Amino acid sequence: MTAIATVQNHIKFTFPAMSENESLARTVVAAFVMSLDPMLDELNDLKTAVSEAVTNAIIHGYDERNSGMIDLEAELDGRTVFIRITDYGRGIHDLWQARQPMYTSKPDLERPGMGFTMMEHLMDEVTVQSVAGRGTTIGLRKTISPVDMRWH
Amino acid sequence: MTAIATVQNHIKFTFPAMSENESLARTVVAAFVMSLDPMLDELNDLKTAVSEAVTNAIIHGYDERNSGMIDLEAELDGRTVFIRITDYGRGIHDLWQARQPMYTSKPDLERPGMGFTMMEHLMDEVTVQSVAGRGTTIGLRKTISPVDMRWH
Amino acid sequence: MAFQLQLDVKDQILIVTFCGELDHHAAAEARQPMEAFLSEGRFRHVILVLNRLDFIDSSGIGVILGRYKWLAARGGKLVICGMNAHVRKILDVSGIFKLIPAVNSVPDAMSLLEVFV
Amino acid sequence: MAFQLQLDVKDQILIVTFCGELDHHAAAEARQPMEAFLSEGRFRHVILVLNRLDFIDSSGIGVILGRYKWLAARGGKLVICGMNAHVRKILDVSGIFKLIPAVNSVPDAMSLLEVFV
Ligand SMILES: Nc1ncnc2c1ncn2[C@@H]1O[C@H](COP(=O)(O)OP(=O)(O)O)[C@@H](O)[C@H]1O
Ligand SMILES: Nc1ncnc2c1ncn2[C@@H]1O[C@H](COP(=O)(O)OP(=O)(O)O)[C@@H](O)[C@H]1O
Repeated sequence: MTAIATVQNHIKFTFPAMSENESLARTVVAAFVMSLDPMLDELNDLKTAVSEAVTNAIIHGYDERNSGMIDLEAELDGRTVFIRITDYGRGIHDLWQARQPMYTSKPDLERPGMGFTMMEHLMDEVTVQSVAGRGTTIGLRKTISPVDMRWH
Repeated sequence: MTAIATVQNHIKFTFPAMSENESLARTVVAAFVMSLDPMLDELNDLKTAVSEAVTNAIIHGYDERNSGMIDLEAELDGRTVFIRITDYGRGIHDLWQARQPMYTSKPDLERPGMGFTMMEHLMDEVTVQSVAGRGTTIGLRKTISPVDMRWH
Repeated sequence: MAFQLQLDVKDQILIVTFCGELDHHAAAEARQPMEAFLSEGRFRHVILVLNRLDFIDSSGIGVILGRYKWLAARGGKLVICGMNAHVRKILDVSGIFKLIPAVNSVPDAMSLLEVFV
Repeated sequence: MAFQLQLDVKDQILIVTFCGELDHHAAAEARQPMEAFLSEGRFRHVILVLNRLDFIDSSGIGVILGRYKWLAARGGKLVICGMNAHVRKILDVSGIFKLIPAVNSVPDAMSLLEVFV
């Protein structure tokens, strides 16, 4: 198997905001980046960040009503992965507060308020676009290490 | 783990018509039906039928130009899986001929002309909608056996 | 892939093993049986075995923190043992090790808890 | 998951092992090395080992049929050996066993070909 140096690929995956679909979203992203032959660690970073964003859309965006759709878009540019997770739910009214470590609007649900902290820690870049009452788009970016630069 | 008797779920997966994405499409469908706890045999039937339809969209619908998008929609209704694979390519001008075993319009590519035969053999129902110059939608239906009716 | 939980009892200590993927969807499946057992009041301390856990995210951290707080409020201890590299990283980022000790094996966890039993 | 091919030589017979998933994307990777070897003209017969093949669809059938026709036109034989249940089912549906014999092991395939060497 030869690893292709520059791959252009972009997918869109739309699914209902149900917790059953959290693992499905992780699987889709994992399969999407497989052509880059990522390290297990990089794969887990991506899966975790996607899990955080999708979970937030379900719990916060749609208040766990099991209705509403989530769009997951993923794009490859060379070895850089761009992911956008969009919900059309309540939106975030105070972005600064939302990104504070340990802040959660739902402490009663045992939310630790660490979703954004995780995403920021695991990704190269995290962007948030949100309009109150209209929805939220989380952008994730991560570059996968070149295969021939790894230690064996 | 309890298997949920009736699940309602419906996803849409859009991807470029590149052969790299054939395995991605199979993985998405496999992950989608996992909640039904299908038998390995049933899972492989679904993966193969999806592979046939997606491959046809790439080779015949878009003539392997590596451009054009494919939509894969999947829906669960109880234990029945509905899948629709749509391309916006050349379309099929003679549906009856296309479904004949061993017929292929591309014998030079070592196509065995068995895609439709496989789909029909592995699925409960296969439907084809096609408009010349506009594209093709393949519909697949299969019911997954109830978990408690299996031999152990 | 899916989440599974195993409960064992040893010397009045509840040993809970998490297997598979602990995300928001699995959180209820992890929380409920632990809550049911603990609220009976027979166990003061819990060892959480994570070496068969493949995946965790912040929802899983919430489940662990929730049990930690419940126990702490009743004078109980929680000890974590065994983790793959991914789980260790996520727990590390969460800062949970400032509250909850982590050891390598169940016997290590037992001897850590011995002084409290 | 991805496709891999292994080539071995035994008593002037080319033994080809397919591993992973043989779909339309992998077809070129399966076809080219076999074509290159066969067109050298050193081998008349081929044993195709499929016990490490996880997935096949009609594009994979096309690859096997293509090699079969090439060999048949030159008086060569193709024998298939070892298959999981899925691969056997797809090959069965394709009707390929009417043209190509299938046996359980490489030694069985060798003895089948012995009369032709
Ligand atoms: N998609 C979203 N829609 C609406 N609000 C959100 C969304 N994502 C995050 N938030 C808000 O940001 C807060 C912090 O998010 P996060 O750091 O993931 O913590 P947690 O999910 O544990 O609450 C949430 O409690 C919520 O108020
Ligand atoms: N999505 C499609 N768009 C256009 N033509 C198609 C499509 N799918 C199938 N066909 C036509 O139907 C024929 C038979 O298809 P199939 O049984 O899958 O055999 P094969 O793919 O091996 O040619 C193809 O050769 C092609 O002419």
